[in-house]
Amino acid sequence: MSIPLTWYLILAAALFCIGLYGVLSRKNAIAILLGIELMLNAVNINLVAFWRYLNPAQMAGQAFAVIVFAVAAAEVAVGLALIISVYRRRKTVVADEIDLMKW
Amino acid sequence: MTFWNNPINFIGNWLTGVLTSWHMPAALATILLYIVGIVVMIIFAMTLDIGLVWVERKVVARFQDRLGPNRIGPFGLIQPVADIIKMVIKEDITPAGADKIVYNIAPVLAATSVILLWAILPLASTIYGVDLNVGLLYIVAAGALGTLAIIMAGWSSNNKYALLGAFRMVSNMISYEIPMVIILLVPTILANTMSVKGITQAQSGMWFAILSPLALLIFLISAIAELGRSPFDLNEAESEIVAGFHIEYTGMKFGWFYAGELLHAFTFGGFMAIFFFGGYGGFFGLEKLGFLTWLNIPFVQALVFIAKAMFGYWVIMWVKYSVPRIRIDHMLAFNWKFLVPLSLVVLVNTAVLNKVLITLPSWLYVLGMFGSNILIGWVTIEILRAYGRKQRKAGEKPISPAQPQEQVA
Amino acid sequence: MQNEWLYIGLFLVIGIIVPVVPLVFARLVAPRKPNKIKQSTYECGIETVGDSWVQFKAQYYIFALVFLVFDVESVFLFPWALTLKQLPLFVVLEGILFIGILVAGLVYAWRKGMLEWV
Amino acid sequence: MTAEQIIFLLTGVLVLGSAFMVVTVRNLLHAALWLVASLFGVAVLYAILQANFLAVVQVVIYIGAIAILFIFAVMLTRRQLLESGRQTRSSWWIPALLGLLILIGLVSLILSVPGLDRTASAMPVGLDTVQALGTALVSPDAYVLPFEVASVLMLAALVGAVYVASVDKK
Repeated sequence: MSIPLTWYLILAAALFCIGLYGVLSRKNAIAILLGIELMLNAVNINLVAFWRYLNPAQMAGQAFAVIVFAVAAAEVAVGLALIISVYRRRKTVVADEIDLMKW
Repeated sequence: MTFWNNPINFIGNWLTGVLTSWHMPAALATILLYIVGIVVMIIFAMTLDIGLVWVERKVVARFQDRLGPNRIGPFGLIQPVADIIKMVIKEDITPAGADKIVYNIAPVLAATSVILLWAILPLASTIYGVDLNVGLLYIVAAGALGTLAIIMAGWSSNNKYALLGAFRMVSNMISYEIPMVIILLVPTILANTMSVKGITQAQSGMWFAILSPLALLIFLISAIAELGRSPFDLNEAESEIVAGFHIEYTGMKFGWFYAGELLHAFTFGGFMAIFFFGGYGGFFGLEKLGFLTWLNIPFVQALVFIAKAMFGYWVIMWVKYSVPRIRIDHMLAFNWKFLVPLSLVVLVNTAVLNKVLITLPSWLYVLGMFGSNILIGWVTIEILRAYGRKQRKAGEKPISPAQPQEQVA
Repeated sequence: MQNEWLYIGLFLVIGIIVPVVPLVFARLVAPRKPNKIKQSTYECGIETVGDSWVQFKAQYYIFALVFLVFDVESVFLFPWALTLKQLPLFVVLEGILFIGILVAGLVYAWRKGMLEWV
Repeated sequence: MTAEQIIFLLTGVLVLGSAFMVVTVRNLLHAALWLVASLFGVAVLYAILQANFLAVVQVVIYIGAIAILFIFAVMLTRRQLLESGRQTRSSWWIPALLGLLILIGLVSLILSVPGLDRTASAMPVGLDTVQALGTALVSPDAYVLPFEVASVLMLAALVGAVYVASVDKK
């Protein structure tokens, strides 16, 4: 185990920022969800790295990573369902044009 | 330790000795050793794959009352070699408008996803690649790569039949992955491990096929569906979508889809043997008898394993060439409304009974597990029978000509 | 790093190389005379009509959705299954509660008619 | 530099490079496939970290399920895809700048905290991480509540998604 913990943290930070850029810059709603997946993975890398480097016998990091998996899956399922539903009614997946809630 | 009771370690130690005598660093020697082992394993798998082409063609010929390949070599044994030469020297056509990179990656990924399974396949107690403590999920993960390969192939071909075939195949594979994953929990609970080798060893006294015959049945069905073989071969329904996701592939690229499918079928036969028939072992304790100790020799175990895997492969072929294709709505309904609930019932039954009965004498434990499975099977059949009766009764109602029937699709 | 993952990593690399080698070889020896007819989309000899993006049933997506939820849940049952032997009976009941919630979702989708192929 | 560090760096390049492609390529299906590559790299990281269960689950759930769902969704909404116009907003440089600033802030924060440049100690002998994770997920004094709540969350997601995506019967 010759890799310093900082390497993982910096990698995760970079992944998070790339994901953030994707979320903020993309027009297509599906592409925005792709960016969110990257951000969730960055969080998971941190959780698992801290689990391994602090106390491997204490499973908190892995347990929370598992919960993040569930959250990611739920987010994708509902998010994509919403996008498809909107697409069917309005024939668009551009996030800016989805303004049903705008008053 | 001799060559006969631990060949891999024997050769490994010898090679390490040779390499370190050449002043090679130990780490590099280990990696080189791994590579040699992997290459041998993959070459074995590929040779087997070539053999499977012949077996498949011969067996289907017998099922259909034909002779099968019989011209090239004795019994047509050289036929697969001729097939390979033909595929390699055929012109490779890339359809216009194809997404070239994705189109070329797909067949490689399809083959790799199957080859990867061999990393954890224990051929004998001392002949195996690696004993992963998450072996069962590793199998599912490799299957996920295969699913991805199919969707890539279908999408990149720029052909509506290919895309439709890929969609059907993927919805088939992902649907039947659920009962497969759920039923893989049954050997996990019974053996209390996810390692493939551990599951094999846990069956040295009693096969899981006897402890949970229903799990075996569900595993077989979902394995066939996962392979996309008949009766679940809607992906290639010739009369509707010509050949499915690999319609545009020619030459060796098609060859990899074909070879991958055959090796996949055999490997699933092998996994069926491992999870339910004791893999390379499972002689019910007979191997402890004095005159039967030769059953513990790794090469005998490997032969036993291959024989069991071939049996599983043969069952899959038998089903393939006997049962007609079913409709996609039937296929999905069968999975979600029958297999998934049934596998959940089997899982709960196993979890509870394994906890409750484990303290009893072993013959009572086996009887309880087997009996409960038979009971569940009987109840399921009764429910199906009642449902069928209801359906028939509904169908028997006289149709009055005045009332136009609704369009039956 | 454990050696087992190193082994699987090497297996992956070689497992990619092995299928690539015949493809490269075929590229070298096989004839290559592409023409327009040969490269056109194959539909049993009939000219292609429209583009290859045919309309899909949204039903495919619904099944993928149900699959996703079930896949995640059943994968989470594996760590649970490994603890059954060591821990008392109520752990089994926890698992059954987990499965029960899963079944509720299936029943909902079933009653809603989402499992029908319309 | 040890072999392990080289493997880590290669994986890091794979993860970040693929992630960069995810947010920049125009073809959404390619973006989804790059996401698969990136997530596979993350699985390799988990393997290096000896989190066997998570490494495999990452492939099963992300590549086997979530990526497939993305690809299905891309295909169902593909008309948008054919319009090969700009896929990014006109003011894409604002998020880029924001991302860069956050990255610089995070990295300087990570480098300033003492003790984070440690290397990992050896794994405790005889610890089966999968079994330990299972025990943690079911024992009442650990994470049984999050475990069951995750199940409820998935149920809610299923019900909600099925309701939203269901075809209107007109």
